[in-house]
Amino acid sequence: MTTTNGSNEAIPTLQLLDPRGSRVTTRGTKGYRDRAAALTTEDLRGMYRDMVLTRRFDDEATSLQRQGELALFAPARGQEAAQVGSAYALRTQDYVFPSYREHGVLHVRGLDPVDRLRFFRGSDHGGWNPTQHNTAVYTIVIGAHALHAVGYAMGVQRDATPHDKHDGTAVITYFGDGATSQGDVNEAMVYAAVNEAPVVFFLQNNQWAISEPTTRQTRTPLYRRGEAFGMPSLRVDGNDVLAVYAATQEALERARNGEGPSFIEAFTYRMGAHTTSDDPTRYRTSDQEEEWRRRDPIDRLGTLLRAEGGLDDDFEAEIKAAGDELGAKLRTGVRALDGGPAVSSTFDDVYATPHGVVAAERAWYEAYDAGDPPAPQYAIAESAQGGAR
Amino acid sequence: MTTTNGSNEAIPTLQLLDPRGSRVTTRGTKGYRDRAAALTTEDLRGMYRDMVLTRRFDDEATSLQRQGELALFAPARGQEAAQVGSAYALRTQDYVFPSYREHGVLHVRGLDPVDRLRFFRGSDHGGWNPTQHNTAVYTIVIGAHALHAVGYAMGVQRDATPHDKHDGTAVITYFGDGATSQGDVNEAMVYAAVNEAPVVFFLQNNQWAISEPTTRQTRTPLYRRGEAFGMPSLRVDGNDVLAVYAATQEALERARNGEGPSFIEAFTYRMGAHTTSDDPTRYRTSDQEEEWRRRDPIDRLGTLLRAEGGLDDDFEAEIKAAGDELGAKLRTGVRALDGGPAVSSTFDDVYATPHGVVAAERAWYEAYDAGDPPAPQYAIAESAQGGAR
Amino acid sequence: MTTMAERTQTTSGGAPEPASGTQTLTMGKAINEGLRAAMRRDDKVMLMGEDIGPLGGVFRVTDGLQAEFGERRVVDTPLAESGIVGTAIGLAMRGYRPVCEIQFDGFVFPAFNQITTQLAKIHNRTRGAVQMPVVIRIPYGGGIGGVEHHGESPEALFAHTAGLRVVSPSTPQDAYTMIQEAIASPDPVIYFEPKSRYWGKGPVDLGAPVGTDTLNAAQVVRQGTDVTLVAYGPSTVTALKTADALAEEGRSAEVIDLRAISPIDTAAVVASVRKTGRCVVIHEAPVFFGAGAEIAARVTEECFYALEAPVLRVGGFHTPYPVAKHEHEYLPSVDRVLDAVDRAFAH
Amino acid sequence: MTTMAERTQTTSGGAPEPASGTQTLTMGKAINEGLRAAMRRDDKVMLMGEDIGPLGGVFRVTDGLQAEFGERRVVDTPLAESGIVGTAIGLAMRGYRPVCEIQFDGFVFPAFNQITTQLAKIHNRTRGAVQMPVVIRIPYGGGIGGVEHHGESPEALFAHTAGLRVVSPSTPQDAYTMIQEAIASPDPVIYFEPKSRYWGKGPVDLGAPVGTDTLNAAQVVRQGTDVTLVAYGPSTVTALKTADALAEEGRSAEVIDLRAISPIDTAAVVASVRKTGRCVVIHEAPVFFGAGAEIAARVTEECFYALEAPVLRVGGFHTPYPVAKHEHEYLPSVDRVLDAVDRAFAH
Ligand SMILES: Cc1ncc(C[n+]2csc(CCOP(=O)(O)OP(=O)(O)O)c2C)c(N)n1
Ligand SMILES: Cc1ncc(C[n+]2csc(CCOP(=O)(O)OP(=O)(O)O)c2C)c(N)n1
Ligand SMILES: [Mg+2]
Ligand SMILES: [Mg+2]
Repeated sequence: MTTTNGSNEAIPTLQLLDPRGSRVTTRGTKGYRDRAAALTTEDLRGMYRDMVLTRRFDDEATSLQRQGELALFAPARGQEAAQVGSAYALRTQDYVFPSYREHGVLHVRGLDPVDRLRFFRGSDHGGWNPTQHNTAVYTIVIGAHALHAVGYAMGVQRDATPHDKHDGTAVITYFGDGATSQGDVNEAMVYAAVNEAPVVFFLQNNQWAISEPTTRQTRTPLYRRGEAFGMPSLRVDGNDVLAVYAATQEALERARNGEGPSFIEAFTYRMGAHTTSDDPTRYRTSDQEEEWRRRDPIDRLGTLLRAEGGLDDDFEAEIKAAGDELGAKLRTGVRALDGGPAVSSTFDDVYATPHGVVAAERAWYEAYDAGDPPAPQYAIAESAQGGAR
Repeated sequence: MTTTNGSNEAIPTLQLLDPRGSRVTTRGTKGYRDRAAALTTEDLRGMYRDMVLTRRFDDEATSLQRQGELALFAPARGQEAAQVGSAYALRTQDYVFPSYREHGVLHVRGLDPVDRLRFFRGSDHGGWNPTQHNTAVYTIVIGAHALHAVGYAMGVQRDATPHDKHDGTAVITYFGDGATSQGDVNEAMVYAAVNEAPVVFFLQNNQWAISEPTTRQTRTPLYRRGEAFGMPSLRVDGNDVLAVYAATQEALERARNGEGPSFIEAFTYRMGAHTTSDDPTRYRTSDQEEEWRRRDPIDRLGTLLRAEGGLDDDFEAEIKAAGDELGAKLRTGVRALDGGPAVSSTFDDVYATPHGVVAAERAWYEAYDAGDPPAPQYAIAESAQGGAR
Repeated sequence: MTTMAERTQTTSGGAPEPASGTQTLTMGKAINEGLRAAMRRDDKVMLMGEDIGPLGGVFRVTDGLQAEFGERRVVDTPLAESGIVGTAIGLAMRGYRPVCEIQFDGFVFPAFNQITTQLAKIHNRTRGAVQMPVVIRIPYGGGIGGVEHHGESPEALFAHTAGLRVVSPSTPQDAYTMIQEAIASPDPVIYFEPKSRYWGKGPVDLGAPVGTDTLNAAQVVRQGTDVTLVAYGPSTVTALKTADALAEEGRSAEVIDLRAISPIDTAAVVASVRKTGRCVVIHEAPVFFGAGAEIAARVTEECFYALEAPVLRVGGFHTPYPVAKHEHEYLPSVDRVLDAVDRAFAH
Repeated sequence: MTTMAERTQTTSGGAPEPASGTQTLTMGKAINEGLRAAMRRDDKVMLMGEDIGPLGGVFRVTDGLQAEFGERRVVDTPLAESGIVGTAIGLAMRGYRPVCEIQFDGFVFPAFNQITTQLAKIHNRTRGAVQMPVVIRIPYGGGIGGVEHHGESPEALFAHTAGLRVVSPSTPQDAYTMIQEAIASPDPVIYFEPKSRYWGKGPVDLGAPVGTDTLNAAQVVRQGTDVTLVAYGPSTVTALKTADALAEEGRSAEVIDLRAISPIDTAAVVASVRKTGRCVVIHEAPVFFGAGAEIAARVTEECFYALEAPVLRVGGFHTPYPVAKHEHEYLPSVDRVLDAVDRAFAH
């Protein structure tokens, strides 16, 4: 198939499952079709379930934010196929560098859902231990983490020297269409290509960077950037979980085989607001939103699964129950986060070894804190006054 | 023709004049051949003369540096066709953003040769008034000026609104193969493409960034980067002054016509050291140097001119005399730069309007300077102790 | 270089009359009006940044300006801060006066190279031949419950670099005047907007004259005799509240709103400290290598014998800006300033 | 995290014995030996930078290291400083200990974002789960007749950011020990190499122990009673020369070499100033918002009654680093330090 770019150019796009939920057999896609065909019904059911739960996570978090329990939330709605499809192609030892909207990826990686909201609660700058899930914490400065991913992959390469056996680790980094404009993302491609690092650049082109359409970032389809830096590059239908899975698996395989980096542009759509502070009515039409609602990635897989006998009302009910459980867990867990570390934890982990200035300031603060009546406890709901971010 | 990239890939390369000095008539190059054909013998003689004088400038500056009269010098040897050819395509109103090695460009722009050495003398951070020659001063932080060029071009675009008539101004920026790795150069391409800014990216791929071969910056031919960002892009034989001229003229024309930015990769060779502080024997073979000496851009144009009756011993003698004059002017002029601004000029032009801290420090310094015996005068030769830069 | 007069002429008579009179505005709206006034006055003034067009910026400070001035003067840029500042430099070379918006404090760092090595130095590098009338607006400071990089105060990192002016308003009136003076300045100005004060209201005289004062001169915002509180931006309000609390205790605090961090109006502070003998500096930025250090060093040098106690500093800690849940303990509070004043009196 | 012991084991017995005994070395060579020793000790240590391979760096500090350790451990990177630091961060996450070379002071700014928002904060962001043992070597300071961006001293811009350690050696011995301690540190260290001292020689004990002292503790390099001169890096030599000149006048100066700018060993300075009553701080960086301000503020706070005169600062001016022709007037000279000492005594 082809997609467009805000212009009328027809851009070749890998699609294995069309918006009506039927498998597509275009010429030249056999390799990818084989990869998708290797997914069992059980696999597809898992993907479906994880996509639905990702959306549920979104809804729960959004409502927690409305209740003042989160400072902010960035929903992934519409991008579930891109996230879950690519995450399914990963192995445990692979290392993930997300930006800040990869709820579907983190879900598949097995991260605790409450931990995934610590950041948005304003109770943590990260939220989980990256070494336990081979998944870095969020990076808020757009694009910076793409270089970390490449560096990590260069480390994997070095581990493969005689000392150590290549453990088949690959690295993946997620970023958005806006991020492609940042110097760092471009430098990351330079470093990856020159070093033939085992890394996959996974771009979710959701067509918006807050209020700016992709035409403010580029005149050309973004996957061509990857090509120019020297990587096999591909645009896939980001709302087609099969295509995303197949393309990512292929790219990861290249990385594992020492064939260097790849670039995948998953063409998708951010169905919701940029964050809970955003107001999309100021910059886009409901027509466009409606059009993309018709290409909902979850409906698409659902239709296929029903047709192929993998989805029935029982399974829907089972997923619904799991969603309810997730919701309950989030509501309790997030509220309990207030029992987190004491204020003086601000001084923890600034350095790994003692630093005189921090030590002195901590000592002062603890004395001050002990000597005076405790300052009024910070209440997040109060301070979340206006101002998108 | 084709060139390579340190790998064996054959890269299409525009060539109109081959290394033996014969005009080439490859299929598909007619447009460019027409442009080159429009150059009169007088034009070609001018180019030849300017290329020879550029090399003479190099030699004189290098020897001034050896005598301790310059702190540093970065020779352009080998890149005269790329520089003079592209500069010949410029008009007076066009604005040039050089990096630091564009002696041929500055020569053609009519900048005073002594001014062009102020920077290398250590007596000036710039050396000329950019507004007088529509030529920015050197930018030492690699790649930063590419964004300035794009911004300037965006200004040109805005001047073309009803208030003002489009004056046909185009902008050109020069940078090296190393510079292509910098985030800023990539961001410059993003901004240029998105804004359709009237700017030409002129890359001199001289195959080295100090000691690093281009293979440390890229696995793909660099002109493809321009393409991926959305610009018409081309590799030209950078030692072929005709091809460089024709390609640059075409690109500038596009800019003037509102057709947006272009990217030219002039494939050439840095025949000398990176700077007078550099020692190329540490990182490259004399074989490679020898091979490129045989593709000397000046010899090539000389052979053509002789064949076409534009070059005889008289003209050679005339150029030699002009070179001697240039040399004499440089030797006298550069030594005279010591009579430049007083030390307290350090406090000049830090701000355009009074700033309390600078005013106070200047007052202190002047009092200190007046009250104490003058500190020993700074001698450049003494302090230029080792250490390439 | 075009003079201000020449530039003003190019604005044709068709534009609507600027707002006038005194109105009660939020600081955000005051900046919006200041930008509007500057853009009406001079058609070389243009705005650049992420999401500043149809969205009006994440804080709505540029609300309505693209509608009024068009896409060529209010530019939604690609998501690349180095690009924003780098192209603004080129535009300035062509005679424009770009006002760049950096979306949040923590996102100015990708532009740090362009600001430090280029923007700050081009006027000097060209021996005055090229001016750099570029303003960089940065919403900064904490207190709004933001996530990481949304509460930082990096002003010291700009003040150390010669060639830049660094300012921060504390009231809607100053915000309105200072943005216009920053735009009119031929020097680059880093204009820090205290985001916790965006929603605070105050009277704004829309006809207030645009000179150069606020870029250089501090303002005594409250007279006092016993201790001098020096602050700027969001901390000025904290200083004023502390002065209220001190008044209840029978102590009289003089409050100085610096407005400019580069240059620092040392004379104003010194005059006050010579009178009061005590000085406490307040800012949200970390104390270590912060503006308070520079102020303390200068004041001590010039008021050595007048000082009854060392100049004390109240500010952020040497830690990353904390999580929202803890930011109110990190920020200099009235209570912490009182503690410092007590210590100054205990000397 | 791999422990030091585990890492050490992976170095096979085949490597040549490290150099030992005391030798007279230039500072450049001392750093080279320090790097070599660290790389032999731990095969996770690697070097990254522009031109550090076959060329050995523009100052030859990495000379011979690629030949000894190979291209995987001594990496000639693309020309992109953000890339150098950004990939070093990733390598550190994978258990490596990258030592990045920035070619010159003025070229660290493209990496400023990675250093300030990432390198400095990742340990904190992950609540200690991920360490960042990355060293960034930056030749800095003036006095070698360099062109623009080749003589700057930006250390204050790093010291203000929590999470970074900032150090600068003043002797070959310290250079040798400090680079090894920086590499061994689990925290990121910005290691400023005073380029004007690269060619100065001194004794180096190649078997000197590698602890953590030099990253935290100042050193009294000359005892004295009348005035304390505080310096670091290239200015320590200036301070010592000034002490010589003062001795001729019959004044006894104590000289403290800070070594670390973050943290500052305040206790060492305070102990000295309590004794001498006078303090002059010297650095090449601009005085305005420089390290001297922080030192002056701290010392004054802690030694208020012991001080006979305000802490004075001698350093660069609030101008861009000047052209080579004028740099010797800009740099703090013995004469200018003497002037400051005279002023301190005049109080
Ligand atoms: C360096 C930097 N600049 C600005 C921002 C503010 N910001 C947060 S998200 C965003 C848009 C990102 O768009 P895109 O990369 O397409 O990712 P998406 O949000 O669509 O997933 C912006 C501008 C930031 N986080 N970092
Ligand atoms: C940001 C930055 N990093 C490093 C340097 C040091 N440096 C000066 S020239 C150079 C190599 C440039 O190579 P290239 O871009 O190919 O240009 P060429 O010198 O070959 O003309 C380097 C690394 C610099 N000037 N700026
Ligand atoms: Mg997006
Ligand atoms: Mg080159």
